[in-house]
Amino acid sequence: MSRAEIVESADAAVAGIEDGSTVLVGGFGLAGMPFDLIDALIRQGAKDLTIVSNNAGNGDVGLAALLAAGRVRKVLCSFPRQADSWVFDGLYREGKIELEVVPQGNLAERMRAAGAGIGAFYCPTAVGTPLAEGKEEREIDGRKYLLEYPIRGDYALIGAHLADAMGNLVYRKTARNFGPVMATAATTTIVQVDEVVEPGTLDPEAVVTPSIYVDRVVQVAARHYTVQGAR
Amino acid sequence: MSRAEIVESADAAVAGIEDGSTVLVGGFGLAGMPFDLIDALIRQGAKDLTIVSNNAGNGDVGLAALLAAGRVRKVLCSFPRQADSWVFDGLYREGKIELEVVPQGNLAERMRAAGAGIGAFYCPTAVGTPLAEGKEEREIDGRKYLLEYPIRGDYALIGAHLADAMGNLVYRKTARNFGPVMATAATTTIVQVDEVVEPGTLDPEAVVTPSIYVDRVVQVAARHYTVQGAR
Amino acid sequence: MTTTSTATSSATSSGQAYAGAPRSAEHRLSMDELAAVIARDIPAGSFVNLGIGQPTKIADHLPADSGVVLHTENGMLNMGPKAEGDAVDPDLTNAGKVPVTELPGAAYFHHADSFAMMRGGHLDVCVLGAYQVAFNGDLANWHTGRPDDIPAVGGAMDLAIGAKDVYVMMTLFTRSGEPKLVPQCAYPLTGVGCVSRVYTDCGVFDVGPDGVRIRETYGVSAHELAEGLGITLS
Amino acid sequence: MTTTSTATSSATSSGQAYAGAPRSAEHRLSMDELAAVIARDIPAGSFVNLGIGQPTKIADHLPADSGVVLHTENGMLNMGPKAEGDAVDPDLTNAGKVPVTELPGAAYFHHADSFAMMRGGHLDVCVLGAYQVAFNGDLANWHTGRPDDIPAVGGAMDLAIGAKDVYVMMTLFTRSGEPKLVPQCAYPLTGVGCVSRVYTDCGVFDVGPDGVRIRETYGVSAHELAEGLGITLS
Repeated sequence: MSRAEIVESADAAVAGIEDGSTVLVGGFGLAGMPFDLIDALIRQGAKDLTIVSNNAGNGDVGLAALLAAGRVRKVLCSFPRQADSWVFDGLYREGKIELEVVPQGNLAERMRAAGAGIGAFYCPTAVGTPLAEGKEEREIDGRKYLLEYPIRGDYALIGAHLADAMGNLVYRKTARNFGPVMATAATTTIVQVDEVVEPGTLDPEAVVTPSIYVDRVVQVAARHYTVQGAR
Repeated sequence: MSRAEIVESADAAVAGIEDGSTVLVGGFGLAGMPFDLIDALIRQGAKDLTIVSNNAGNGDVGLAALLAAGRVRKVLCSFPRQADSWVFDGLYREGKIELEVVPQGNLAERMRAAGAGIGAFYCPTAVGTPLAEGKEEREIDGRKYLLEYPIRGDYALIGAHLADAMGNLVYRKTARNFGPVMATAATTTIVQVDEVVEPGTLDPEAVVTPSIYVDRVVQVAARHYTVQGAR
Repeated sequence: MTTTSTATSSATSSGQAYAGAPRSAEHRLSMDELAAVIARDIPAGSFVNLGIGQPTKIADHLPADSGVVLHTENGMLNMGPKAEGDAVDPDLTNAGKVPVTELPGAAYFHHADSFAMMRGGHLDVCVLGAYQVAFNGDLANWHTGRPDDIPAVGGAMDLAIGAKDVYVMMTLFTRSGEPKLVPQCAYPLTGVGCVSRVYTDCGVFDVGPDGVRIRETYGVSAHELAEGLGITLS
Repeated sequence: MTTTSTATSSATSSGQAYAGAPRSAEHRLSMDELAAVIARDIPAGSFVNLGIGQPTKIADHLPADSGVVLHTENGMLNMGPKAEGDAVDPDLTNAGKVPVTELPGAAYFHHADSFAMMRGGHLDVCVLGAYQVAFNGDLANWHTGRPDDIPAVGGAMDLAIGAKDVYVMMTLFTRSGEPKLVPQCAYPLTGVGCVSRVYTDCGVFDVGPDGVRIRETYGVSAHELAEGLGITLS
């Protein structure tokens, strides 16, 4: 990937996302959710999307708003159903959206494999459960494993705390969650940050996502949403 | 693993390492090499060791000294032969040491797999080369991969820059190299550091090796060796 | 107050002939008392993941000097108590998405590293809730299997197979009196043979390949409990 | 000074009937001149790994405003020039274990992350030295295959299959005049079909599944070069 581009608006950041794309969306609940990018994606209009994210939307904002706008064909996630997932629940029960449930660690590790050039890996999670259905099982050193394949994204939309002008990223606390992994697994990684700083400002020992994984960065005004009933 | 122990000396740190152990030794050349721990291991006397490290010793110090002391049965490494590897070269040519050459990225990824509970993984490195011999090959999405298994250590000896009293670690520059991966792959991880600081001193966002991977920590006086002809 | 006894599962137990909950319900432990029992059993200095729901109560009962380090799978070690008031930070939550705090010596990491930590067997103890646990340690805690239920697994399957010891914390009987510690799980499994101990309001059990064994009972004799669960005291 | 021509490999070339090095040796490029040619061809803003040895010279020829970011596989992006004097830090070296410096916007990472970055195809260009390159892009650069030689692969095999474009930088002929760009490698392989371009003192070649194609020549005609290498100009 060539050097990251710092763009002026969330709309510029999501320009060109095609219908039918697979989009990795960061966040664990609301923490780390790239709200401005998702709102821009709704305005941009891409449809028939496959979304890979830990949850399937919370409240009526972010991913839930994208779902409500009818742009999503399928969701791969670990935890679609929770107290505030009413948008997804409705679509799912009406048969308007596909769901593939992936254990949370496999979701992360399969994206890591995509970013790391691993063709597939044997994972002990879900052996002997309904989620093992259709997966190749293999015993290694007396333990059973399932063969898991990479999950690649055409785009990743993630939220981070700071970027330098080269695209190096740091995160804040548990808002880090899936961001660094998704950044490695997508062809084009788009990041919203609280602030863009000069190269040399971030401690090179503390950079979490090196610039090579970042394609577009936009600084947004306010990242935290307060959502009644959503978490 | 339970909470890390801060010990008083390198000798106390390596106590109990058994004959025949597999020991992961950090460092890339001299950078990150845990010299004090290796010297203590030589004094401790454990023999018939299998050593996993990027190189097979440089000059007459560190790993080279351990080899010269006749304590090593086998070396797994990526790059045994270089200008200053005379100790290893001599032992190898005399048939006194076994060698398994592992591509550098596979060395790292196989230890990562051990630490991450991955049973095995398909890797594109070395396909079609002599190092593919005896390995299972599989085509996935039109690309060929080899099946690689984890490399586990009974012990890891690594060098880091700072530890807090809980065992969280940060490194310095490229001396980081294999340390964080080896820390995850060994049953018992032993670390030498320049300084032990109070918990709360290290930035939680910048901790590279979380305390859960660390068993024993010793603060040493001077980490950098200057070795004539070695690098 | 507690009695200790030993039972092993009868290989031929029918699996359906349950006697219902013991009558002396007033002596059962509350979930808070049970949390204290589990906290007592967690070795000092352990690295521990407490599952969403009841198990989070255990943190309140760990002695200040226990040195227990809490892991939350959304990317943190040395998590502190729930955040209140000004301490609430939307960027700092536990796996249940509840705002929490950070203790000195904390570390943050991304999701792949966090689950590598679990899957790699580095956590000493994980305590989970459950719908059912089988005598052999099988766990069912993610899906009721009802056709109208939306499946959601989260990190349950990763946690189930990851920690060195997986404990379950639950009531021993459903509201309608059916045992939740059973010869074989009826609900879809979360993990196979992964649970080593089951803490309940009526007693504590070791489970695993050698079958079930009663460790302690609360307000009920081991004999009554064994009968109620269809297990044979040895 | 340079001529551009096109050739494709003859499927029936014998592989042994080499004519030796061209005579006009004085017009060949020095390794330093060749480094400048390669630097010219690396797109601005690329992420690049320069192999141990001659390829490290390329860094000296990258324009200051090229925005090229150098990766070193021992765990760093945005590596700066070789360190001199007081700037030497034993904790900061390149893959050849030579002390180097850090540029603003650098990042450090561990070995598994560094090789994930390479293997995952995130680097734009990697430039390696070679013993031999085959017309189809096979690379041999890690082992002479001599029985008394101690094998040492380092990161060569990972680099060979990792970058989007793998370039080789080498002299076209051995000291004894044998071509190093060959129908089939005689040395043990580092990677299969992984090289896309070969930069040599006598010319630049594209290699790959469609065979070899001469891009530029230095001090020798494409015709002479084709003859010397046993390839057929199309």
